[in-house]
Amino acid sequence: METSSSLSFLLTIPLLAVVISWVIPKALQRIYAIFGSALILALTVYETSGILFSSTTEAAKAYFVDQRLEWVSELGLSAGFRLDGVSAWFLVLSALTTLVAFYLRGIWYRKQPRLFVSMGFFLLFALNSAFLATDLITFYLSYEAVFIPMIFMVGVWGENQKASAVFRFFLMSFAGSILMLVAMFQLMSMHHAATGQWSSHLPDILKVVANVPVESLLWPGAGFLLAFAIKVPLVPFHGWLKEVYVNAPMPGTIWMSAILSKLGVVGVIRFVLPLFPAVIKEYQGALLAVSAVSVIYAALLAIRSNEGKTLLAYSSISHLGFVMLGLFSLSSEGSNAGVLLSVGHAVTSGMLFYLLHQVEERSGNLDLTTSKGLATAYPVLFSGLFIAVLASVSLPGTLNFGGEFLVLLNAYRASALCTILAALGVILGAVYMLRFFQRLGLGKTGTANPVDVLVKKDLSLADLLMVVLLVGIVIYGGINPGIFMKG
Amino acid sequence: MITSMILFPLAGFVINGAWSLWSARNGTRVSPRVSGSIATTAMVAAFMAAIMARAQIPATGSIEVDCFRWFSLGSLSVDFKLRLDALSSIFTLVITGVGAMIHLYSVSYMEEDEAAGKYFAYLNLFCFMMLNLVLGGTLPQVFLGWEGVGLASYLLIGFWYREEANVAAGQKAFIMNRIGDLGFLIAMFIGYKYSGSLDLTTVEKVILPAGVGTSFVLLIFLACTGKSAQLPLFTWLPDAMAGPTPVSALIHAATMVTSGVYLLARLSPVISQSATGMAVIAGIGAATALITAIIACFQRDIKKVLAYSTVSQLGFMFAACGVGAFGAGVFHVMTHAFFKALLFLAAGSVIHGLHGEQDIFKMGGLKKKLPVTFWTFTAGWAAILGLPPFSGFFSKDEILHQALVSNSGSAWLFGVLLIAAVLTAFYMTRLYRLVFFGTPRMDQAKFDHAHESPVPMALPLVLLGVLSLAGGFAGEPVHLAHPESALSTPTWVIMIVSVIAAAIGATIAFRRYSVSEVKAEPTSDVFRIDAVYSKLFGGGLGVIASASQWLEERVVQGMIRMVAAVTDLSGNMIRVLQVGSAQAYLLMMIIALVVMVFYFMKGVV
Amino acid sequence: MDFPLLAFSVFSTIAILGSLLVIFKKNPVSSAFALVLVFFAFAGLYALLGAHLVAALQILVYAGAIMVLFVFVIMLLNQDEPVHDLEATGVIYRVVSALTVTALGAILVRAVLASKSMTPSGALTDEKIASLGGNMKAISEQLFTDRVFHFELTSFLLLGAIVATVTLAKRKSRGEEGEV
Amino acid sequence: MTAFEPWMLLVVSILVFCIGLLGLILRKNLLVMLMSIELMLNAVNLCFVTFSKMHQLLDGHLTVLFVMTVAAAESAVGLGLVIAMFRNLRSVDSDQIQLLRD
Repeated sequence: METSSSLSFLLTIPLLAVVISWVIPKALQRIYAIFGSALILALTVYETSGILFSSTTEAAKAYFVDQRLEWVSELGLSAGFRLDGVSAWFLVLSALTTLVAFYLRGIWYRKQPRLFVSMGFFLLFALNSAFLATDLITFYLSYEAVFIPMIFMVGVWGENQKASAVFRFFLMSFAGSILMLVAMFQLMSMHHAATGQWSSHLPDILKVVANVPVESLLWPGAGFLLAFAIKVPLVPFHGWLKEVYVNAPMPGTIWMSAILSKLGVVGVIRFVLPLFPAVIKEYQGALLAVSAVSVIYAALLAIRSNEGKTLLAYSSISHLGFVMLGLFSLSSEGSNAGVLLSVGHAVTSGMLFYLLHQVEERSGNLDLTTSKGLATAYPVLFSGLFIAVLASVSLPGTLNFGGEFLVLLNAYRASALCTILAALGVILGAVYMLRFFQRLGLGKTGTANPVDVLVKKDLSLADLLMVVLLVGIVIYGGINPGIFMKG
Repeated sequence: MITSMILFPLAGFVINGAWSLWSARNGTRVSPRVSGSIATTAMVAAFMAAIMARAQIPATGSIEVDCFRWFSLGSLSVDFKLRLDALSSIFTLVITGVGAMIHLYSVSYMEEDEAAGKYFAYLNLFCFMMLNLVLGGTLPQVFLGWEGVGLASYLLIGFWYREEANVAAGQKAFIMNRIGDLGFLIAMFIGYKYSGSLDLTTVEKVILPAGVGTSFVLLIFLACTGKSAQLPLFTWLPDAMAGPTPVSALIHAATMVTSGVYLLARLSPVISQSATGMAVIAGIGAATALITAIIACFQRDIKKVLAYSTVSQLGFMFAACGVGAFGAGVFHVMTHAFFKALLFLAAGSVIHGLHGEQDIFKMGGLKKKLPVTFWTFTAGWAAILGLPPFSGFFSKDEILHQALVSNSGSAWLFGVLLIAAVLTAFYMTRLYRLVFFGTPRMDQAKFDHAHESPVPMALPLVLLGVLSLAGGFAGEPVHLAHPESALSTPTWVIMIVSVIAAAIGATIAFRRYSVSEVKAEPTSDVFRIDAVYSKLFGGGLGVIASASQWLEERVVQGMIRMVAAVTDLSGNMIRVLQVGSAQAYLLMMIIALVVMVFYFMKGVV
Repeated sequence: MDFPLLAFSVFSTIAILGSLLVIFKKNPVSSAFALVLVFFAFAGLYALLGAHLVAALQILVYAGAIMVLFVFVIMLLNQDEPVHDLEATGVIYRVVSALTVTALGAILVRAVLASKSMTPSGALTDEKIASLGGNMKAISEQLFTDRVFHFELTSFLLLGAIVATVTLAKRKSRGEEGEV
Repeated sequence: MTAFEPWMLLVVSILVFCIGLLGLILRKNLLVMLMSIELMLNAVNLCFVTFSKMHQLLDGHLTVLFVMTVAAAESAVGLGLVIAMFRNLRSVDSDQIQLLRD
C-alpha cells in the first residue's frame, strides 16, 4: 500500500536534483543529468508501480493517493495533490521526456551547462506538481512555473529569432493563463458565496459548482478552455507554436512537444470536464469541430512545410487535435483514449525530435526542399526514424494506433461528421510524414549535399540504446495499450 | 498450429531484420543465400503449418485461438485472436504456398543485391501481416494486417529507394491505400455502433438499418478499392511495378490485392443485406475489369501489362462478389494467385534473362532461349485466357455464369465482363506473341546473352505451372451463400461462349502481331486517369494547403501581431505612471488602499 | 473640565501642531525641534494612560537618543538652512496627496467612531497592576519570562544595525569622494 | 462636557499618522522623510498603548518597547544611508536617487 509520502517524495526529488546540479562540475553535467533523470524515472515508476501495472482500473484504484497540505487556511489556500491513473502516467512521461532531452548532445552542454541541467530538473518539478495538483492555486502556480525554464531554454540556447519566439510564447501563454486565473477566482468566490469559506481545493469546489446554474459557469469554463486551447494548442490559438518550436533548442522542443502540450490535456481532464460538464455538453459540437479542424488544418500546414522541425511542429498540433477530440467526446472511454494517445504522441514526438537532431547533426540543416538520400549513409538512424514515422502515422501495432482508433471510435458516437473530418487527417498524416522521411532519407545521395555530410558516423551505441528503449515502448504499447488507460 | 503459422514469418522477419540492421551498422553485408534460406524456411514451415491446420478444421465452423487481450475500454474489448475456417484456410494456403515459392525464387533473383537481407525481412513481414489479415478474429486485427501489408508493400515498392520514382510509387500506393483505410476505419465505427462489438463473429451477424447498411457496404468497398486497386483508386498498382518482380508477383498479384475480396467474402452476410451496395460493387468491378483491360492493350512494359491485367482480373472477382457469388470470387482469387504469380515470375525470369529489359517491343523469339520460362508461361497464358482444362477456365466461367444468372446479375454485366474477357485474351496473346515468338527485336549481343534462369527460379515456375494447369479441378474452395438464380441458362452454354470469346481475342492478337516487321506501339495512358488524378487531387490538395498557409500567415499570425500591438500600447500607457519616484509609488499604493477599503468594507465603515 | 481631559487637550494639540510643523518647516533643524516637541507631547499622553514606563522610555530613547542622532546628522551634513523641496512638486500632486491622506484618515476615524468602546479581553485593570507592584514591574516580568526570546532577538537586530551603520557611514580610506 | 476616554487618543494617533504619511509623500528631503517615518511610528505606538489600556492587557506596552528598538535601529541605518548618499551625490534629495529609473 502506498503512503502519502510517495507524493512528497516524487515532488522533492527533482528539486533535490536542481540543488545538486549546482555543485556538479561543468564537465560532468551531462553524465549527472542523464543518470539523475534515469534514476528519477526509475523511482517514479517504482513509486507508481501499483497503478501502472495493475491489470484493471479497479485494481489500480487501491493505489490512488490524495494529499492536502494546509497553507493559509483562512483564505482557503492549500496545496492539493492527487496521484491517480492519469497523473501516474504523466509523471512517468515527464521523467522519460526529461531523460530523452538530457540525452541529446549539443550547445547546451557547452554554454552554461549548469543552468541547463538545473532548469531541466526544475521543469520536471514544475510539471510533476502541475500533473498532480488538485488545487486550483497549486495548479496555477505550477502551470506558470513551467514557463521559467522554458523561457530560459529558448532565450539562452535558442536559434536565430529567439527574442521574438520568447515574446510570442510568453504573450500567448500568459494571456491564456491570466484568464484561467480570473476563472479560478470566480470559482473560489462561488465557493465562498455558497459556504462562507474560502477554498481552492477541487473537491470542495466541485461540490459547490454542482448547484450553480450553467449560465454563470460559462465564463469560468471559457477561461479554462482558452488557457488550455492555447497550451495544447488548438487551431486558431496555435500561432505561437511554430516559431517557438523552431527557435527552441532541440531539448526544449522535445519538452514542449512531448510533455508541455499535455499540461493542457491534463488540465481538461482534471478541471474542465469535471467542473463544467453542462457547459461542455452545451458546446460539444463546436468543441469537436474545433478539434477536427485542428487536425486537418495543421496537417495541411505540415504538408506545406519545407523544414523538418516546422513540419513536426505542425504534426504535433494535428495529433493533439485527435486527443482533444477524444476528450470532448465526453465519455470516460474517450478521455482514456485521449490519455493513451497523449502517451503515444509524447513518446513518438520525443523520438522523432531526438532522431531529427541526429539528422541535423549529420547533415547540417533540415531543409526538405531537396532530397538528401541520407538513409544510405546512416541506415540505423533512418531505420529508427522510419519506425518513429510509422508510429506517428499510427500504424496498427504501434502505440499511437490504439489511441487514435479508440478516440475516433468514441468520437464517432458523439459526432459522425467531425470524426470523419478528423479521420481525413489520417490520410494527410501519411502524406506529410512520408514526404518528410523521403526528403531526408531517400532518393539519390549527394545530389544536394556536400560530400562530407555522408561520412559521419551512424548512430552511436548510446544513442541506439535510447532509440531501442523508445521503440520498445512504442511496440509494447501497440500490443498492450490497456496499460495506459487507468483513468 | 495456427499460431505457429504466423510466428514463423515473424521470426524470419526479426532475424533477418536484426541481422541486416546490425551488418549495415558495421558496414558488412548480409549473405543473400543465408538470409534467403532463413526466410524461405520460415515460409515453408508456415506452409506446413497451414496444411496441418487445414486438416483440423471441422466440417462446418472454425477453430479459434485466443492469444491475448489486445485492448479493452468500457464495454469494448478486443482480443488478439486467430480464427481459421474454410475461407481463411484457402487464403493461408495460397499465401504460404505461393509465398514460399516466391521466396525460393527470390533467393536467386536477389542474389546480387547488396540489401538482400532487408528484402527478405520485408517479404517475411509482408507474409506475417497478410496472415494476420486473413486469420484475424476481430476487425482491428484485420485492420492491423490490412495496414501492415500496405506498409510492406510501400517498403518493397520503394525497395531501391535511391531512385526517386520508386519512392514516389511507394508513397502513392501507401497514400491511396490510406484513403481506402479511412473507409475501413469508419465502417468499423459503424459496425461497433450497431453490434456493440468488433468481433468478426458478431459483426458478421449484425443486421444494419437500410441506409446505414448501404453506407457500411460502400465504406468497406472503399477500403477494398484502395487495397485491391479498383476503379477510383487503382492507379497505384501499375506504378507499384517499380518494386522487384517477385514482389509484384507475391504482393501485387497473388495475395495483398486480393484481400479486398477476402474482406467482402468474410463480411458477406452483412454485405448481402444492401442491394444498392452490391450493385455498386458489381458495377465498379465490371467497369474496372473492362477499362483496365483496354489500358492493358496499350502498354509496352511487360510488368505494366501484367499489372493492368491484375486489376482487370480483380474486377472480375469484385463483379462476382457484387452479384452475390462470393464463392466464385474466392475461387478466382485462388486460381488467379497461381497463374498470375506464375506469369509475373516468368516475366521476372525474362527480365532477368535479358538483364533488365522490360519493353515487349524489344523482345521476341525467346521461345528457344528460355524453354522452361516459355512452357510455364504458356500454362499461365492458357489459364488466364480460360482455356479448358486450365484453372482459370473454371473460375472465370463460374463468374460469367453467375453474372448472368444470379438475381442481381444482368445481361449488361455479363456483356461487359465478356468483352473484358475478349480483351484479356487479346492483350495476353499480344504479350505472349511479342515476347516469345517472331524475330528478336533487340541487339544481337543481348539476345545471345539471354539465358535460362537457375534452378531455384525455375522450380517455382514449374510448380506454379502445374497448379495453373490443375488448380481448377479443386473446385470452388468455400461454400459461401450462393445467390439465387433468376435464369436457368445451363452452364455448358456459358462455357462455350467464354471459350469462343477467348479464342476470338487470341486469334486477333496472333494475326495482328504475326507480321514479320512488328511496328512498335507507343505506350498510351488511354483514359489519362493518372493525369486527371494528379491534377484533381494533387492540385486540389495543393490549393487547399496554400489556402491554409495563407490563412496561417495572414490571419493567425496577424492575430498574434495584434495581441502584441495591444500589449505594447497598454505598456506605453502604463509607463506614464512609472515616474520613477518612490514617493509617487507610495501615493499610488495608498490610493489603491483607500479604494480597496472603500470597496470591500462598504458595510463596515 | 477635569484634569485628564485638560491634559489630553493640551498634549494632543501640541502633538498635532508639532507634527504639522515637522513636515511643513523648510529648515530641517526646525523640523527636528518640532519633532522633539511632538515626542514630549506623546510622553505626556502615555503618562495620561498610566503607561509610565513607556512614557519614560519615550523621552529617553526618542527625545534623547534618536533626536540627538538626527540633529547630529543635520549638522554634519550642513543642512541647517531652508530647503524648497516642497515647492518642487506639482500642485496636482500635492492636492491629490492631501485628498488621499484625508480620505484615509476619514476612513480610520470613522472606524474608530464606530467602535468606541470594546469589551476588555484581559483583566489587568489599573488596580491589578498596582497590586502587582506597578506598571514597570508587571511589564518587566512579562518581558523577561514570556517574551525573553523576542527580547534576545532584538539584541541581534541592534547588533546588525550597528554593523550596517558603521559599514555605511565609514569613510573610505582612499578616494576623493571620502570627504564630508 | 464629556470626560476623557481612551478612544480619543486613537483619533489623535490617526491624525499624527496621516500627517506623517503626508510628509513622507510630499517632502523630498530625506531627513524630513525619516522624521515623518518617526512620526508614523510614534502614532502607532500610541495606538498600541491605548489599545492595551482598553483591553486591560500589557502586551501593547511590550510591543511598544520592541517598536522603539526597531525605530532606533531603523533611524541609525537610515541616517547612515543618508550620509553615504550625501557623500556620493552631494545631496539629500530623494529624487536624485534614480539609478533604476528606465
